[in-house]
Amino acid sequence: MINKLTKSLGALALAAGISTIAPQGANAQDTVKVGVLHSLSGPMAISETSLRDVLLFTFDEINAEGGVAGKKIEPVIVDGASNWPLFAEKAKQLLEQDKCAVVFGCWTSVSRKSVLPVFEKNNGLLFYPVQYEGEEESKNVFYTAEAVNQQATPSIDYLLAQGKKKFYLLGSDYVYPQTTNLVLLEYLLSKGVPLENIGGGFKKDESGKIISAGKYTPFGHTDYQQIIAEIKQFSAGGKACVVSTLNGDTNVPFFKEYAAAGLTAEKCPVVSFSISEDEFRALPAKQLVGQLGCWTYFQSIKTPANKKFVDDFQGWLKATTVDGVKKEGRVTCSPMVLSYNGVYLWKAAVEKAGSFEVDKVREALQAGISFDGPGGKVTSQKNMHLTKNVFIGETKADGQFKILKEYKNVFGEPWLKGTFKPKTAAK
Amino acid sequence: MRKFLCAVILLVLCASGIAESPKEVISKTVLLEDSEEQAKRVGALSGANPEELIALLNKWKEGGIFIVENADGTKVAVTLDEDKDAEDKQTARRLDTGAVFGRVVAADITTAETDSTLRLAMKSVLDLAELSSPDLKRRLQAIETMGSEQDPERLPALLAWQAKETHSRAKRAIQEAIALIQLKDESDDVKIAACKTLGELGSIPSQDFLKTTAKEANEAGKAALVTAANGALKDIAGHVTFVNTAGTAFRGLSLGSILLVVAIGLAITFGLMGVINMAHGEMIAIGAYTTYVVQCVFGPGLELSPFGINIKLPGMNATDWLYDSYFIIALPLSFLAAALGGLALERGIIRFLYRRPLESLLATWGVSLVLQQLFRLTFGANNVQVSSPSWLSGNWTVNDVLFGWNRVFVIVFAIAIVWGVTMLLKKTPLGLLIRAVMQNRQMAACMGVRTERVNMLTFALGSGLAGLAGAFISQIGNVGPSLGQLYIVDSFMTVVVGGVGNIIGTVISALGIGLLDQSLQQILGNPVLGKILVLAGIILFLQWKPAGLFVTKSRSLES
Amino acid sequence: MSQKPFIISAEGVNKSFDGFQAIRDLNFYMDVGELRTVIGPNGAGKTTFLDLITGRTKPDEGKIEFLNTHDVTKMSEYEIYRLGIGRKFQTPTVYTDHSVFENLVLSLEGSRGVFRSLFARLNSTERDRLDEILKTINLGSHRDRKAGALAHGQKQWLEIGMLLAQNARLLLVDEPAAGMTDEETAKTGDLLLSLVGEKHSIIVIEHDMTFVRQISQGRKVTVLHQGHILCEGPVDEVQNDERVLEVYLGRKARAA
Amino acid sequence: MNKRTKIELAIVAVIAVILIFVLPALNASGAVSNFTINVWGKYLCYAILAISVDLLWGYTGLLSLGQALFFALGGYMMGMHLMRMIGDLGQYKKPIPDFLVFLGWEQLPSFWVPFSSFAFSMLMVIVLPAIVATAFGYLAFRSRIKGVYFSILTQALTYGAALMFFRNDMLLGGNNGFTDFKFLLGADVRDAGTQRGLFIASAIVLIAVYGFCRWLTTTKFGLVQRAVRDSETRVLFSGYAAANYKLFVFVVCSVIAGIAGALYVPQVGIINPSEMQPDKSLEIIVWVAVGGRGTLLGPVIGAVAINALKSWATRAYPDLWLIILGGLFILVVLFMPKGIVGLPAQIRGFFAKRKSTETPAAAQPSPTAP
Repeated sequence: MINKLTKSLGALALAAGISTIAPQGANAQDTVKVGVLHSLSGPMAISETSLRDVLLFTFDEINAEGGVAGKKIEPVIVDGASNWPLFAEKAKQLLEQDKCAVVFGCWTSVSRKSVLPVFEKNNGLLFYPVQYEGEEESKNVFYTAEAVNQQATPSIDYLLAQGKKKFYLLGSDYVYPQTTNLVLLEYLLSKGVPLENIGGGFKKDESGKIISAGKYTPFGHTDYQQIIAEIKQFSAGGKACVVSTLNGDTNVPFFKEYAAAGLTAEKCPVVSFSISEDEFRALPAKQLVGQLGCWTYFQSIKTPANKKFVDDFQGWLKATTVDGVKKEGRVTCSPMVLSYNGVYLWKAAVEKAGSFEVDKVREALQAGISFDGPGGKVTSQKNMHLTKNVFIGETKADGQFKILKEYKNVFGEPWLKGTFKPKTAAK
Repeated sequence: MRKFLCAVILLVLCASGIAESPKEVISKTVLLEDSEEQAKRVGALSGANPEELIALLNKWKEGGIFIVENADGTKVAVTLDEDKDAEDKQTARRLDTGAVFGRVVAADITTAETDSTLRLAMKSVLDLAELSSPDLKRRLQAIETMGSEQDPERLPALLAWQAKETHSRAKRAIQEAIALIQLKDESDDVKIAACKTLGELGSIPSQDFLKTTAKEANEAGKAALVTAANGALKDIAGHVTFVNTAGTAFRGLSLGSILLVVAIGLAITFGLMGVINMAHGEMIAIGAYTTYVVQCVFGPGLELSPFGINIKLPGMNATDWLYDSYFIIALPLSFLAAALGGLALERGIIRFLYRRPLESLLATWGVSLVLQQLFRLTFGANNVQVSSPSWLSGNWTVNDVLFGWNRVFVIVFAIAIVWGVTMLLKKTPLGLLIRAVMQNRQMAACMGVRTERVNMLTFALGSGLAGLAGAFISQIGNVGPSLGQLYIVDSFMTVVVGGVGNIIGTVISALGIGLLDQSLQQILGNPVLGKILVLAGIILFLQWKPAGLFVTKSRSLES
Repeated sequence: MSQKPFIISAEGVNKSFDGFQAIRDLNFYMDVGELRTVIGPNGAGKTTFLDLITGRTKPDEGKIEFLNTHDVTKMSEYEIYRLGIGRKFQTPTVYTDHSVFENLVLSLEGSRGVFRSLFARLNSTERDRLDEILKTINLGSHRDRKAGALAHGQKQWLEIGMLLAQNARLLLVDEPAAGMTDEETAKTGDLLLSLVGEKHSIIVIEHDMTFVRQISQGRKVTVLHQGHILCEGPVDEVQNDERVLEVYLGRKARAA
Repeated sequence: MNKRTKIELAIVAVIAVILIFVLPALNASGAVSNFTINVWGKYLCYAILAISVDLLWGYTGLLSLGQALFFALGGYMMGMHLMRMIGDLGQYKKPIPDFLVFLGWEQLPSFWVPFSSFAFSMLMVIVLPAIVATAFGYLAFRSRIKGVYFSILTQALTYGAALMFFRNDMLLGGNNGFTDFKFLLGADVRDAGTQRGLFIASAIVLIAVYGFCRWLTTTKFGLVQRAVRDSETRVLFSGYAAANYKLFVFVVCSVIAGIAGALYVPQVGIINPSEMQPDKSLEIIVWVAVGGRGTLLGPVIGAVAINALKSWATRAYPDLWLIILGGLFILVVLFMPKGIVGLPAQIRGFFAKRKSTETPAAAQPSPTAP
């Protein structure tokens, strides 16, 4: 046992040694450095490691076909360790020391906010792939991520079409759910849903203006009894649904309690914006069947492009020798595909601009570049966001989503707050 | 346009095939691509033989109907027999005729899927059929749905069934449903009577409908109806207050029990032995992971690769009651696993630090970091899935107050553990030794007690109890590498408030904190604020009683 | 009794621990300038009595007054100390990680305030006084040694030295002779006798009857038994008291 | 002043010269990269924080798990000022911080207003941690909560505070906290020159805090402080109100931590509630324990060494980092109670013990705080 352990430790040390030496051996002339900035340790590693994997896969795929504008991609991988100041430090390192032409990374909004000044200062370029709250636009960040109108509002459209009349807003207490719910509140009101049919509670300021809508629980919350009891009463009259922006971990106690209280997807479906196929792996699938999700990609999309992507990625996983890549039970999900799309968009932009210079690449991106990705065609917009297809899916016992509805070519709009006017106000 | 034509043709087909049995209709419907059309057809099925229909639709819903392709490309709906042979071939039977279609493997067939639109349609058909179901739960659900849809067409069916119904809960539900439908009646008198009935029933689901009724009546200037509806709403609000109060009490009790279960191990290691074990949370995690492993062994097996060492655990592929019983096996095993972990920890580190409690805090924090990372390397950084056995996932609803089985179980479980620990400490020779050593180590040593061994066993006991807690927590929350961190602060608080070295104190403090937390949540409507107030309350409480609820008095004055 | 206030007086004091009655209805009066020896068998409540005076334990009922004006049962340990009540513990309790000299500095009379302590510097008079005390307790050559490294007897002396440095009005001395040689014991006795007077009153708790006789010639001795005063009087009288013989000396005599 | 102190002071003087003059000069001339200066600036803030923990734990025996809270509070006060200095250059181009615009505020909430003043903000960096520490310390010490109870209670305090700051209703940015700083005293925060200035400021504060603590330990206060650590009960019988002494140290340390936080925030560019979680406090304690508690150089060495190790290990062995840290900690507690600083003495002791077996107790770790 101990022998084995020391052996594998030795192997690890060796592997690490090689990986640090290797880049120096390559000729700097025909490579371009690309930064990968994700948490490989700490609580966020659960989600972010998958993005690192898919990025490495994409780099290999591109390099096998000749690289970007004739140069091979040389990834510089750093660990943000779920520590926000460290993210800023690592971003500095990638831009100032390694002089990366572009960086792919970040998951949480706070990590993005933390590195933003660094990118602006050094005029770097960050591709950000995870659904977010919007209300931000920087010339140094390209948001392949879903904006609120590419996830939350289409879900509401779908639920309204299904005859739902009451909406319970629930989320983890941080900026993405707070923003999304405020936008949704405005959106629901604009669709004629009365305030008393929106559950979860409101907070008003002194002037009576609503400044927060929905129920919030802290990270790592474990006790959902009270909230479930509230939902149970809320949904007693039927035609109700729950709009959940709960973050990864807390979904387990939430859904376990939900099922235990006898609430079902038929009676009162839950649409979750933070559960993709990857997160789904850790949830009790049986208790979730029929609940809804909304993303701009599902692994179950039946197109040749997606099939190729999924197969190639699984093939790469089997073949790869990169340390720390889990090979079994892997799935693909929206943030992964958006990372993948990001790399290809960047490649196309570089080739169009004929330069790796950030300003020129940005110009090319803003002019509009399309890429046929696994989730269909995506097109870059002037506001550094992406036009893409939106899918509503419902969960199945095997951890995949059955696609119920597709909205084609939805424009990514980061500034939504205040854009929806209540229906009654028009009277 | 083309779609519309299709629909018309299909409708005509449907209408012409009146003589078709549900089996035949479903066989055809299954093959359709358009789920809205499917829904329409299924919706038309009502009135047919209910038992057969229920069985068929449920089979479809649960993925028991499959589609195979004939050689000519036409598709046929089939069911499968449970007769898998060595080549994984099964007999497929035509759904419409029951005739054998042939032997197929999984690759040949696709499951006939359902989506929410279709399931909604199925549900309404099933509801009607299920009104006569012998199963109370199904019957209740059907009644509830009918009420909430307020469809006057359903009224005769309900009234007819009301006379036949014998079960009290179902009777109440029917009364409620009828009243709800009557809210849509044309006569105001009927409406007022319905309001009264709903108010008397304390019907929570009817609140929204009553509000609508009151609003409409107000607009129409019907004062009597407005009064009746508002009166009913007031009655219901009173009932809701009762439900919330009772519910809060129960939830507080269950949260308290969870706190108790996670803290009782700590009450022993910290309370009796004075060891600050920051790795207590990780002992809980060991228990939870053990439960996971046992579950996997009962199910499909498990493959782990920590440090590149491959470990393969074969699975039993058990189903039904045998699979559900995995939890019974997991309980003692998780106790043992965590106890062994505790034993190793005590022998390896803690025994050197008995006289340096602050340092035991630090060293065990180091242990906690190492263990968390080991979990991560062994089981992956993701949470693992632990499913609840069916006998833990359900609930009793008494007078609208919800009693989840898992919650009832944790309360019973907590009582059992406290009883067990008390008995162990009071009635067994080991308990006597433990108490002797904890009260006066030197004295006990002088009297020939092997204090080293008692320490070891006591610590193992405390850790084992944490393991048991972990097994339980796997049923209500996440199982992941940082599981323990979620509970460590709470556990310490519970023990400190209860008074160190006192099991009864821990019990009372756990229940007190649980009730306080749930009450504050109910009152403030904000879980975070509630938690912060509880923490502040604890700090202030310790001002009043620095040594906790129950002080273990002693004459030894030097701390 | 005279108009002069008692240096310490206890009235109706009771204290029990978990049902064990350590002090029972205790009444105790002591004049200023007295040297009182308290004897009694193990568990008689002698140390508890000192604990009650110094605020280490609070009585269940009764009051203990210092100079008839301050009820110490309502005060905390350090406030009582600041009244001028010093104590030497049964087992020598010194600051083991501090040097001998630092131990004395910590005990030196003067302000105990936080902010004063930041800028306090020893003046030459104080330095001389500490050197004098070092000489008295025979630890001059150990001045910079850590107190924890001293022998048991030396620690006893150091603690006595700390009492001296404090210059307390009332000294409570718990078994000073334990662990000392006969010669040292005698010297301790002499030291205590030289101190006693208007400025210093002393309560000594002791087992060693030789030592008791040495310091209590012609003075009052109090015998405690089961938390209660059994009798009081000059040492010879007490030693011949029937009750005392029975509960204490008598038993001891039989054992011998 | 004995020989050891002299050596230590000489070392400190050399370090001071290097930190305050040599490194910044090298940076200005381009020999040392901005990145390095920035990272080291962060380490220096950690070192200041570590000294504050050591003053509490190593010198007074108070194992506080709340130092991360005070560090973050100081950081938040600085952060509020920096947020005000963004002006209308935020995402919304409004004169108030973005997240307030987002929450529907059109005007600055009243408690934000004075933070436009640098002087006021700096005052709050000191005053707020002091107020919180005084209130909590007063309650805790008055009811004689000590030892591990104190640790657990401070952990609860930190945990509660973190939960509070995570809430958006606090109007302090919730989980995202404060980022996107632009100006400090008119200079661009992201500018290399400003960062160098902050580095120098951190170095000066570190040396000053070191000097202050060194002085403090030589006063009579220092004597009482150590006495409290070794035997709190005895101190009461020497007439000292131990609670007051503890409270004073607790407050002083909270202020030092607050200042460290205030220096830290503009250098890393973000402050959010994850800085004040109990785990962070424990991490600081690791630095101190590894460096050597009860000394003033130890925490500095520990803070720098562990963080440098972290930077390296999270890159080279991301999977094993926590195991390394945890293992290191266990080993230090069990075998190196005096940390790195005490290692030479321990080795000497070990060999001395080998040579002369007649004094087996010589190399034993000295009595440690209860």
